[in-house]
Amino acid sequence: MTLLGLILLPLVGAAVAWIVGRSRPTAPRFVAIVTSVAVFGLAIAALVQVLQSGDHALSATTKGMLLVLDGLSLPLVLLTGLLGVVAVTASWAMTDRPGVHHALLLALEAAVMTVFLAGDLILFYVGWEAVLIPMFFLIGGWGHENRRHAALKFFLYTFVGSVLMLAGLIVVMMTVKSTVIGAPTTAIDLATQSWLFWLVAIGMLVKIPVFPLHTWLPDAHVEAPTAGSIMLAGVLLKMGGYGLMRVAIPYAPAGFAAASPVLGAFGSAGIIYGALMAFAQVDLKRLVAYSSVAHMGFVVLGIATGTALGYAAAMLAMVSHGLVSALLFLLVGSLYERTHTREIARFGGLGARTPRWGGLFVFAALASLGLPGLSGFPGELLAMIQGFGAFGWWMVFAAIGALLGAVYNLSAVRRVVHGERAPEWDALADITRSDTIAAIVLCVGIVVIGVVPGLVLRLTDPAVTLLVRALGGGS
Amino acid sequence: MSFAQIMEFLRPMLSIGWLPAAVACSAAVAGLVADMFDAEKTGVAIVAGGLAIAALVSFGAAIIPVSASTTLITTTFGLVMTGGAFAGLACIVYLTAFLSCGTGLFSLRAGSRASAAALIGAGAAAGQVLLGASDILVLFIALELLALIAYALVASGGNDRSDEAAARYFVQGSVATGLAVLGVAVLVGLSAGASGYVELGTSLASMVPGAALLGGMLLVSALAFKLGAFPFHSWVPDAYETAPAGTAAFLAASVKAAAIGGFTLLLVRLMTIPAFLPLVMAVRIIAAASIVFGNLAALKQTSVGRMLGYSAIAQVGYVLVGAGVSPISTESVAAVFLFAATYAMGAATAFVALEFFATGEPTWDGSIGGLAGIASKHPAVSGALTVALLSMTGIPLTAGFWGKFFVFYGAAQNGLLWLVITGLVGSAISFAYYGRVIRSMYIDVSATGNEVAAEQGSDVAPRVRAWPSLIGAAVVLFAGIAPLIWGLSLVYALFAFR
Amino acid sequence: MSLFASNPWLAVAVPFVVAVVIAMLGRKAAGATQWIAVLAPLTAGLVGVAGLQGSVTPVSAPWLAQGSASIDVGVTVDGLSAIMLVVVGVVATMVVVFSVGYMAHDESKARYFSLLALFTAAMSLLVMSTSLVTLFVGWELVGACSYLLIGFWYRKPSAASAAVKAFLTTRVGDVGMLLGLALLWKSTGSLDIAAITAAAPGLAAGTATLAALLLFMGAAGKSAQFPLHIWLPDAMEGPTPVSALIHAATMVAAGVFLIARMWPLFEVSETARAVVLWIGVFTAIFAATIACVQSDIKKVLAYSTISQLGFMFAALGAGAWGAAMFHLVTHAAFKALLFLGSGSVIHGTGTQDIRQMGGLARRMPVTTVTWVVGVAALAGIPPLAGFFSKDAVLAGVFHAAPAAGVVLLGASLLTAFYAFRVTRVAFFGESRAENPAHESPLSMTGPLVALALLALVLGFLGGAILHALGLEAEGLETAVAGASVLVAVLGIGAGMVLYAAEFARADALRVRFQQLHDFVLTGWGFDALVQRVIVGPASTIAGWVYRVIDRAVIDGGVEGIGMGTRFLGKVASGLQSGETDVYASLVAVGFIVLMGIVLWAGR
Amino acid sequence: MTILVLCALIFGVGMYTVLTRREIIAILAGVELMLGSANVLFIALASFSGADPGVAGAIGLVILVVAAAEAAVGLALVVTLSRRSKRSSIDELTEVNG
Repeated sequence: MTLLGLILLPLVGAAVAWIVGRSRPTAPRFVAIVTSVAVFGLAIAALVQVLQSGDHALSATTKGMLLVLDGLSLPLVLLTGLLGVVAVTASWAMTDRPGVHHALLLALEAAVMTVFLAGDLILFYVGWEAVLIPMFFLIGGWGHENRRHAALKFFLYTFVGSVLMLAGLIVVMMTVKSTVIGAPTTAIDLATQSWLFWLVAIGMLVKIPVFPLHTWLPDAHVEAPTAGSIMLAGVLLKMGGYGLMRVAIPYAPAGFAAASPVLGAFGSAGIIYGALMAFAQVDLKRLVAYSSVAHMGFVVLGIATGTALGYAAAMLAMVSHGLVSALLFLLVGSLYERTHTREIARFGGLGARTPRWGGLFVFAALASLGLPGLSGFPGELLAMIQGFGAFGWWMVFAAIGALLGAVYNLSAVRRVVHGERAPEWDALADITRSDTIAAIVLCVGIVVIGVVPGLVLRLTDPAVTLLVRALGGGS
Repeated sequence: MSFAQIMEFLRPMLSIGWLPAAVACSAAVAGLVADMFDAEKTGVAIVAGGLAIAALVSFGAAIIPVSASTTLITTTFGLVMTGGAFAGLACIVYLTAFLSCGTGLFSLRAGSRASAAALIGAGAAAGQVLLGASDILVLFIALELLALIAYALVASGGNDRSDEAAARYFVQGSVATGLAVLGVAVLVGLSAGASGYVELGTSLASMVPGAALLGGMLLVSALAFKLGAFPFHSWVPDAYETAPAGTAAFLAASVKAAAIGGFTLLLVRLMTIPAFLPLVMAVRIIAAASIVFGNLAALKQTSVGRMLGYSAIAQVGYVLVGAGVSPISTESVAAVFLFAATYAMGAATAFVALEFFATGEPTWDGSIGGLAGIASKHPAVSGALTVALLSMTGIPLTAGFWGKFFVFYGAAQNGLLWLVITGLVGSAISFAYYGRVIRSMYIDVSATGNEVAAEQGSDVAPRVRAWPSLIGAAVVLFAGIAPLIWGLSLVYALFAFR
Repeated sequence: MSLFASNPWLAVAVPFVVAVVIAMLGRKAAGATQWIAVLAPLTAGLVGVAGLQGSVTPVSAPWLAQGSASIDVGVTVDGLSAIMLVVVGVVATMVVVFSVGYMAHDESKARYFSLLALFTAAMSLLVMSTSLVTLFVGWELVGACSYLLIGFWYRKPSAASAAVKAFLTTRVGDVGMLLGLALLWKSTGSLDIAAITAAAPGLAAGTATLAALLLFMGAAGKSAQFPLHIWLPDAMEGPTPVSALIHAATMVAAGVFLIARMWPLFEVSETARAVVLWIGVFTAIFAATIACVQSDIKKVLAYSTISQLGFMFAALGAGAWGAAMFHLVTHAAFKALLFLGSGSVIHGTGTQDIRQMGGLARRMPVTTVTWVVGVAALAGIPPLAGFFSKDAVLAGVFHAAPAAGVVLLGASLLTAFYAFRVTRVAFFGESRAENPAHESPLSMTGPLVALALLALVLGFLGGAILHALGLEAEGLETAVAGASVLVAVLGIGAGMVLYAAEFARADALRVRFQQLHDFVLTGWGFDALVQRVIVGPASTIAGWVYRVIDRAVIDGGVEGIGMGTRFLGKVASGLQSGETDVYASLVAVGFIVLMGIVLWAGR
Repeated sequence: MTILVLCALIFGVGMYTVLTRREIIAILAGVELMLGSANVLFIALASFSGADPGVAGAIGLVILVVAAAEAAVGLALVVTLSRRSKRSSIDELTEVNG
């Protein structure tokens, strides 16, 4: 029942926040914080239940829905719970229609939970689409100058992708004759698998986003409010990676095997491309958005290797990117609230003026460039060495991408935090208390996963081995 | 008294198939009488009440199994009596007609509201007849009756533009009627005057294939015209744009649902013999063309009504994807009926909401831009319109998704993957224009700032005029979420063939 | 002592905890916390000492395990890491003590000392790790600490960009190292050092060479060998004690340690060793020439470090990895001494430019004496440590490649020359400074004296060090020793003579070869080259790719599709032109076309 | 069999007038022609295939009634058009488009 609670609780919270918001504008954020903390607590309860259960999985069914929680979805559910809390704290000082804002945030969290918990393909797709609606209104409602275009572009781009995925899912349901997600009893014949994999995977690749299909991300991020960005980068992008491992690969293993070199190539290209684009940015938030493209390149690379360690790398990279990008967006958002500009050129010497913010930003930059000891490194290392095993010398590009990662992160630090103090910001206040608490929570998460990645891997181990055995893949 | 006991009590009454039609017609007549005594508002109310009752009755007939009683009348309306899918769709026809009248038709001129309501009542009854016709002549008569009512309703706008649209609609309609008559003539003529589906079916089998095909194609084209599918679509945008929103709701929703029902029945009952297989190929071509044309043309529109017109063409395309399945089976018909129901509900809710806006803000010129920032003034109704638009796009958590899902599932099972992908990409592109309306309502700031404009439009408080769109949205949302909770069996029960 | 023997991971844990504590206490308790900072290197040194006595139980655990495959991590203290730990411990303690005085009036002391402690933790992790993964973790963490410490005074834009330059150049090397790791993981199936070194002979020749070269790329980055040396001179922007610790003794030596640790891999591939040898030799002579013309005291020492590291890599290339480690130890001592000495000089005179110093011997006696001991050791004067270790290196190189030996002799000559040039200009002659210099307090001169004693004593401990590494100690090579002493004396003479009496002769020489002098001054123009070829175009390329590929091609494509469909929409809706006869004919034509399709489909 | 040709001919003429004439009244006439010829065709086919004359006649009558209703509504539309905006030819009816 905890699984159903994970979906219903945020929905109820959203309704309450919306209703309360109409009468007292300050109340909804308390409703939101209570609900999101409760959801996170529920997620931890689910974790405990999964650990205790024999086969490392938890399932709950109602007549219409089948919910499953196992190794693959557990870390992401926990991440969603955590980022839900962080998103609410990040938008603590929100004065522009707080009720509706927090309601949409919680509704978004509920929709994402549905995707991660969905046990059958229809529910998976319903959750996949339902995520678009709150995000559309968040970007549209609280965005900045170019929000109208960005909101529609975001919705349309991902919607076309996921509609193609629906076509693929329909073909899958048709041939396998059952909608329950899991390795198909009657394997789909090889001929259809080759194009079926791409049809099903296209929606997910758009969501990740993989290199050529990424242009909706920067526009969506730049326009989304801070809380929206945190959820968009922290959790929505993971649906793509999760979808690949949960749906696309088990149903079309041969198709995946044929497609993995292409996926690996696009993954590595994404790493370099994202880093190069981030380096060229003038707008701080757009820089962080492109860094997401770079980090998710590692996820695609990890998945493309098709090995147990590869999937582990993808899971680690996804969880770490969730934390790191949430931290970065939190910091950029809090800076924007105080300075009302995102232009890197106008910043300078903020380390002196706002030491707390500066310190956190340097930490976030180091985590983002994959410094060992922080959460980025294990995922990237595994993806690279497994990638080398699968694709050989193509990994030079991924390694160069990692190097470029350091380039853009450190140049951002140099231009924003270090250097001469821009006179413009003499009266700039440091980061607010609520944002600091949220940031500290994320930093602790980043360090813990960086030092002991085994925590995540122990959770994903049973599910990944099952997945690999089902595909007859390598170690 | 549990639900079952109530149903048990109602069972004998529900078995009379024609009861809903009777109630609707009598309400229409009563409405006209009230109009004579200048009690216009009561007239509209009477018709609305009648339609509501008819909807409830047919819903009851759809849910509980009814034994087909064999009186004279039932033979001609035979199919309606068996309940199941037909009663379900009939319920939708009545419900949408009820919503249309429920708005009070304030956007029409004062004098003509009651008469329009009466027309809608009669039209709904004709719709059920068209839906349940078991005889080709009955089908033809119902078709023409609906056509005439439609011409009148489009003209009810009372301005030059609606007159012009009605006249043009009439000209095309008459060409289509000519084709229909020719078709009937060929088919019934060659089968020695036997017009019942059953007899006609047998004689068709032995008829010269060429003539059968010609007759069949003529009928298919006539019905395609009524549906507004691609080659025969030209009247749809003009009619939806100029007709007042209330009557447009009736035209877009219940007339279309009935026509879809009639069309599918024609295919199911009449054209199962192999000779008619090529017809199905034509249906598929029409479907793809309608989807492509409808979605593309709607992109550029500025008037919401006209855009909904073009989107209606696209939606018909999706229906025909479901109907164009070669071994047309009970599941595929159920899917088509389900889609027709969800689309009708969505379209009705949308138009009813437009009616609310039209009568609320007289300054609204019917354009998308005109709706800017209206969500802050009328959150409830704009919410209803958003739900309707999302349903028509096919976004999950709304009924529209299930409609599209089953239609495309059926088509995929039939191996028509190219049609499925055209349809799906079409429905994705559809958000480009549906989304623009939602965006302008919620995201754009209205030119006149968002202070609450005084309600000078209709003389009735907004709260009264808003309930139809809210009911529509509630049904659409409930139908979207219910299958997730109680499973898909509920959906099948409503539209299964019995 | 048994406490450290039984759990070696203390060497990493204690400094880390100290770093966190100091950071937490922050500015207010800076006075007290700086003394706690000393604990960090002390523990590392004690664990090293325990290691020297043997009997340290290795600790290891799985770090990344999934399915059947798993990558383990762990720490152990064998001979090699024990020596490194001791070096790190001793030098770091001296630096911390020195920093107390040096950073007395700096307001963000807490950040400084916590970073120092963090650095010690990372360095010991690097040195003690049993698996290449933890080594890589320590490797990059050390790089990060050097980035943070070089950019300590981040308000200075030059310090900030120097820090970025340092991190990125080492990161270029790390890219190679990462690929080396991946190659080893693929070919040997494990990243455990012991497993790899055991499997090394079995590896295909090509793979072994490639892996060795890739690892060497990482080492070259970290130890500032040509062409990845450009970051070290700029790293002098950081506080001088940092330069002493990181950029003289410990971090830059990590490259040498890595190759020593993975020695069996290098042993197998002949070509890899040759590459290491010749890059080492070239770097030695290359850096030595640049050091001769530098006027900033710290830049001289920086280029001298690059040159001495060139010596060590040459020894490694020649196969005498023992000699390399011995030279590493002695170099750590006297180079740290020289850096701290320059720190005390800068602290006293307030400037880094030797041309404004002069005649410091009278005002800063202790610094001068310790400086001379250090410089003598660097030049390789017999009783001091430099002589023995350089001799071992030269001997090893002569055995492998006499030509390389000769070049190295030339480099030793230049070393002696620039060492004593700086001494002559800065410490003797008349004082050119406006305000008179003052001697540094005891807390700064104390470590100088200690290190000077070490420079004296270490030379004789060569045998013990080689024994600890598991190699037998060979005696002095008389021929090589004689040649190196001769060369040292020649260098010193030239240095003293040229720069006597107001550098008349030196200026004359410089004027005649002005063009050559300027060319060498800028590091053979290599820095400008890198700036023009790599760094400059990087941002323009990124900007171009962003504008053209991202905005125009991809995004343009997407928006284009959007515009295209809208245009098609306009075309489609154009069909509704309003003429009724068009509509009616559309119905008729539509019917005829459909009838055709039906008949065609029905044939 | 000549009846079939005759009906087809009349239907063609009717269709031609609908498609080409400008005035709506003329179009109405064309429509009537089409319906009439279809009716005749039906009667011919029914009798030709041996249907019971009574049923054929009844169905023919039904078609006539429908045609009449069609004409009535059409004329009503024409009247409203001409009274309100004095337009009777379809060339003037091009205001609603796009």
